[in-house]
Amino acid sequence: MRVDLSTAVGALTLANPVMAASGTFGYGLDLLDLCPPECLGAVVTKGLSPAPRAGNPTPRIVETAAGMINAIGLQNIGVEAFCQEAAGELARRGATVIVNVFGERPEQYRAVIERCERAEGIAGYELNVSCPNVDHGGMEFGHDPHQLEALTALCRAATSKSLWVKLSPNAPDLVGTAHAAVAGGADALTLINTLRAMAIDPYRRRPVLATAFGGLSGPAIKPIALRMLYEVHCALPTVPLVGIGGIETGSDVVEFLLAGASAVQVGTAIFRHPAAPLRILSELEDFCVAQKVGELRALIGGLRWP
Amino acid sequence: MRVDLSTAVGALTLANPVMAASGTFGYGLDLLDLCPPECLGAVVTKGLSPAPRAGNPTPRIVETAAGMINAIGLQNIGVEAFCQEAAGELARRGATVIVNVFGERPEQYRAVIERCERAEGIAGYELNVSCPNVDHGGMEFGHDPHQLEALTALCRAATSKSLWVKLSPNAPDLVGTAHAAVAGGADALTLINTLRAMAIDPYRRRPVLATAFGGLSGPAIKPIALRMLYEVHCALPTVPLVGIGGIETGSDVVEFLLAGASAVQVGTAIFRHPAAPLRILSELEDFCVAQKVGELRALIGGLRWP
Amino acid sequence: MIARRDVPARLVERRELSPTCFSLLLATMERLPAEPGQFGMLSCGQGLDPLLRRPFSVAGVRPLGSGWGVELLVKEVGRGTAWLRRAPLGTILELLAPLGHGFNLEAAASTRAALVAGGIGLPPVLFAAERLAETGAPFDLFLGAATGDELLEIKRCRAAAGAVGGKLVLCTDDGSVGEPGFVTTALARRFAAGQRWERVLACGPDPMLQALARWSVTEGVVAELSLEEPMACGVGVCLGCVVELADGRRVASCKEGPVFEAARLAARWRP
Amino acid sequence: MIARRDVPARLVERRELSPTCFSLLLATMERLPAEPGQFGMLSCGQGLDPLLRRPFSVAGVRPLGSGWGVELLVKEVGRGTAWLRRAPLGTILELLAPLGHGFNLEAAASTRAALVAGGIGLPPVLFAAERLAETGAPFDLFLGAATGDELLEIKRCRAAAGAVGGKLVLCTDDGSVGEPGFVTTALARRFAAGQRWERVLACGPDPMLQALARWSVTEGVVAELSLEEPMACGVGVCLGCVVELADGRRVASCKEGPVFEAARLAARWRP
Ligand SMILES: Cc1cc2nc3c(=O)[nH]c(=O)nc-3n(C[C@H](O)[C@H](O)[C@H](O)COP(=O)(O)OP(=O)(O)OC[C@H]3O[C@@H](n4cnc5c(N)ncnc54)[C@H](O)[C@@H]3O)c2cc1C
Ligand SMILES: Cc1cc2nc3c(=O)[nH]c(=O)nc-3n(C[C@H](O)[C@H](O)[C@H](O)COP(=O)(O)OP(=O)(O)OC[C@H]3O[C@@H](n4cnc5c(N)ncnc54)[C@H](O)[C@@H]3O)c2cc1C
Ligand SMILES: Cc1cc2nc3c(=O)[nH]c(=O)nc-3n(C[C@H](O)[C@H](O)[C@H](O)COP(=O)(O)O)c2cc1C
Ligand SMILES: Cc1cc2nc3c(=O)[nH]c(=O)nc-3n(C[C@H](O)[C@H](O)[C@H](O)COP(=O)(O)O)c2cc1C
Ligand code: FES
Ligand code: FES
Repeated sequence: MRVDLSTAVGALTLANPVMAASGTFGYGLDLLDLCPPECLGAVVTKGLSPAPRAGNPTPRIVETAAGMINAIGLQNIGVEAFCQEAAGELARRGATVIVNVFGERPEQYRAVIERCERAEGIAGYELNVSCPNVDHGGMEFGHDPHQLEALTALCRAATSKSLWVKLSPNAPDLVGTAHAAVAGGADALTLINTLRAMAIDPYRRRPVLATAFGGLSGPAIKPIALRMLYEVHCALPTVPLVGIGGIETGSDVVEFLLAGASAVQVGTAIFRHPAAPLRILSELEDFCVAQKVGELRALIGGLRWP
Repeated sequence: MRVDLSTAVGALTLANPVMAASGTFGYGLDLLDLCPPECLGAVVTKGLSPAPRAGNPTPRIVETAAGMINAIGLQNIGVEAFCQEAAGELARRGATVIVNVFGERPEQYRAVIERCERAEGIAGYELNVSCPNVDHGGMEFGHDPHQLEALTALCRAATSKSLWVKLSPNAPDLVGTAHAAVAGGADALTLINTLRAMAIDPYRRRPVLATAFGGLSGPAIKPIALRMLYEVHCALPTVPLVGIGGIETGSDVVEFLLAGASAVQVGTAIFRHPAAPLRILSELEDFCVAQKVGELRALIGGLRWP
Repeated sequence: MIARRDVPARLVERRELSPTCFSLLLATMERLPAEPGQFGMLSCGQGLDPLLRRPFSVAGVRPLGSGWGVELLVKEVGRGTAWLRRAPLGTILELLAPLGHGFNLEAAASTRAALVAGGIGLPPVLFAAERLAETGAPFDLFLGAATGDELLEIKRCRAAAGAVGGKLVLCTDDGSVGEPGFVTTALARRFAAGQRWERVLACGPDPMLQALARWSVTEGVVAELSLEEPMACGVGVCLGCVVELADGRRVASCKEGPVFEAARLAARWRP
Repeated sequence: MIARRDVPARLVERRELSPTCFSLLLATMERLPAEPGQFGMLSCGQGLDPLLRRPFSVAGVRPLGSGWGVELLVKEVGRGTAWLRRAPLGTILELLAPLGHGFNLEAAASTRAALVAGGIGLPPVLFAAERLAETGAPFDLFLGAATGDELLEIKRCRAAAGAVGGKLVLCTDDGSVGEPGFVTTALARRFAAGQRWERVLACGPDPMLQALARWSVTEGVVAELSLEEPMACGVGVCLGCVVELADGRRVASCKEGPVFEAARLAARWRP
């Protein structure tokens, strides 16, 4: 039996639903030997800002039970370097590229998109709104529906390519921010980003991370991510969703698809196994064969409930 | 070296900081042979309502990565049966008992407390506010600061014993609810309750739990619990806190104490090892000896940050 | 007094029984005072993966070297049982046992009982059979599985039943071995033909137990059924494993069960 | 081309080296093309506990039966290394290797180098020493530890240095074996007394590397230091392991390192 693994996130068709998540796959070219980017549904770049950023001091990562906390602090080479050094090669290889975008001011988001519009082979943008808006006293864009709608609208005006907004699970009102992003013109919503968390070194009596707080990812958060995705799917059943959070196996992907995701991203699993997205994809195909699912799209939103 | 393991939560002195969490230790008498209640800092009862409740249909539990989701639905024998069948024996054994209280209406909380005031040997109450308030359209008490303050004040008026409020990690504004509970007269805050979560059976294409959603507990949530506790401690540094969420080892307890907890509760770990609280307590003592901590209280709030 | 204990148990022997099932022999210092139908909560990994222990019925307890052995029969269905199938001999597991209430063997011994096992429902039934055989109490044993190669421990079953003049009836869904069809049908057919049992002791998949429950209540036979609810604690404190009884109460099957009389379970299979 | 691969590696031998350290021999099908100073990311458990692999320097690569062996020296410090110490022989681990950039052995071979190892910093240094010895390049080896019984693989170290006429200098903090005090002090004292090395290759605890870095920059000696930053991926994609270089750039030590010239690391130990 042949399985049609293709899917679509809004107007964007993907050869398969498994992407590499932002911040866990570099700029798409680091693992050519272990996980070629053109084999994935898409690659989402490390978050890009207009200028390069050095990120946070170390330690930046700490392992937790079935998870890890990171406080990389959005270190990146800047959009200019990405467009010059990586975008072309990704395009030549035939990879579908989503640029993860962030800034401290709305215009910075816009600036990143504008620069990318002049580069080749970029399929769309994912706005990382889990960053403090310096114009609004550091409150995260993703926490305030009004700011989020305005930010999304600003970015929407800058591109006709796919525009996804990546929701923060720490927002007081998840569904409210989802509505706001859609009102601002988002084509799809990605969820979830990492959950604010902390680890303490009992011997040194200090936070383990240099910044004390960071974001929790990995299998530990999957049950929360799945619930959040399903909640947003129920509230906005026609909006395409991209599921993310602790995906480790093909069967995890099926869970997200059933809950309403049109595609998924794999993050922390890549650190354990650089080829994890490929393994997950083949497990997904095996599942479809075993369960006689001819078209992957038949699974999307297929949860039998209530 | 002898370590003074005693602690205090507000006016209530505990022989040691390790309690059994609500819903994970029955009514305190189920594990007499494996984990005698009088050896613990305190036992917190399964949540009690005025009348017995049958709880949710099954399946009610599902395992996740380093965690589990439960949707017991607050099944309990009712406060009357507890007072008649368990309270006396717990008192005779010298256990310190905290009654976990819940209701669908404020008067139900008050009714549970009033009944317990006539029973022997109860040291205090912990309000479980992660239940829908039927008078307010099902919105959880713990999510709305106004409701929470009023509820706490109502309960405060009914007892002069210790009154703790157990905060919900799903509340839009955690620190706001913490302030509200204190304004209502809480002596201490317990945090966290379980995180709303979901699991899906990919084969049956249905939620695993009969109620679809449930609460995530276990080591997976520890980094989130620790962060929330520390945030509340920073916002309300003089309010006694009881830490809970994924505690498995003595060193986990130290992390919570450093972050500002005066005591802790052990939940899911009891399912893995019925004697877990005792093991954790002895690991805690070993830690204190190795680190030359003569008085456990010296650790409370001792995080070196920034 | 409750005799349960949480003890280290060393994995000393594993036998493959079928394409999906295997037996484990665990060595303990002291004799586990388990009765047929009781179970234990067993760690199925080291560290936090998987997090919870898994419940397994005790299939037998016997002297082993200078200590004691506990026998389990296990079917591989997920990550915990997969780990058990591969864990190296010598691994130390954690076993909390014996838990719950087993079959009423005294009552079964005072009459001619039918013992019924479907698939991996065999362990508590085998334990009961071998105990009854030891005491010389007669019984018949019905053993069913989907396919012939999933019929477990046939020799031991035959020996136990044979020792007390009982019959062993084998059934398979695919008819490859023994009678074709369900074990419950085989039992009911013989009953209809005049053969009599006052008590039935059974363990197996839910539809089998449900069929047995209906039949036993209709025919006025006392059926004791061993249920398998998902369990987190095994000791009555999480309330994850409740079953609804005919009187409407939801009780912890790890504590009041896992063996229940069918008549008490009416509510469980309410449509 | 990058020669790294993610391969199954069977645990075939373990030797206890000290109260805290042990060696592992892992069997692979093909020869791991590792250079001294390169490392691998090794799974240290089965399932999700612990979640991440751990980085270990390669201590040697040699033929083993019909395949190849990779040698690691490991110190037990936490749950992953505790698991490695107890995992049964025969266990299949996952090894992603070789990763990063190692020592510049060509440069070291063209002069008389000093190799310096503190505690469990030995593995990459031992690998370098045995490689240099094979090629006949002279070097001296400084080996330090807190106590005498934590000095690892002294015989092999002596043999390697001796083969090329080099000296082995042992130091312990407690003075129980060799010279009392730090290995860096022993090196600096000899240098001050006129002995000369143009290059130093070192691995060990951070304070040791820091002392060496300062000394080497002052004395104009090229020191290559192998750093140990916490790592999640080992392949440059998480940016968890960055070190700050003198030019202000933060680079992934798993990719540009783990071996860096001391002069480039000025920023790392800025107060
Ligand atoms: C009192 C009691 C006694 C028991 N006695 C025994 C006994 O003696 N022997 C025995 O073998 N079992 C027994 N069980 C059942 C046993 O506890 C479970 O089989 C075990 O817990 C499964 O653990 P696991 O980690 O292997 O499965 P999990 O990983 O927890 O899987 C859970 C469930 O998922 C389902 N599942 C997993 N993979 C697939 C798939 N590919 N397709 C469809 N579904 C899938 C399975 O149905 C499985 O049961 C007993 C249970 C109880 C309550
Ligand atoms: C490039 C590179 C190469 C390396 N090469 C080697 C090598 O060849 N050999 C080697 O042994 N190591 C090597 N390391 C270090 C090794 O990776 C770590 O020791 C290992 O990851 C620890 O894993 P763990 O799970 O045992 O410790 P974890 O459980 O992750 O513990 C983390 C840390 O917590 C601290 N800790 C734990 N328990 C205690 C306690 N009781 N008191 C105080 N602190 C405590 C320890 O310092 C420990 O490092 C290397 C590291 C890098 C980056
Ligand atoms: C080290 C690390 C760096 C990350 N960097 C980014 C980033 O730059 N932009 C972003 O939107 N998300 C970032 N994320 C979040 C992931 O894309 C993803 O949302 C999260 O890790 C949950 O998925 P997972 O559990 O599969 O890892 C990062 C995550 C990790 C672990
Ligand atoms: C099965 C189960 C039942 C619970 N019942 C209650 C309850 O009745 N009242 C309450 O306040 N919390 C209840 N909780 C929440 C726990 O007390 C605790 O807050 C939570 O499990 C997190 O701690 P842990 O990770 O140590 O389990 C329950 C948790 C579980 C797992
Ligand atoms: S398994 Fe916890 S109450 Fe039965
Ligand atoms: S360990 Fe991930 S970038 Fe170095």
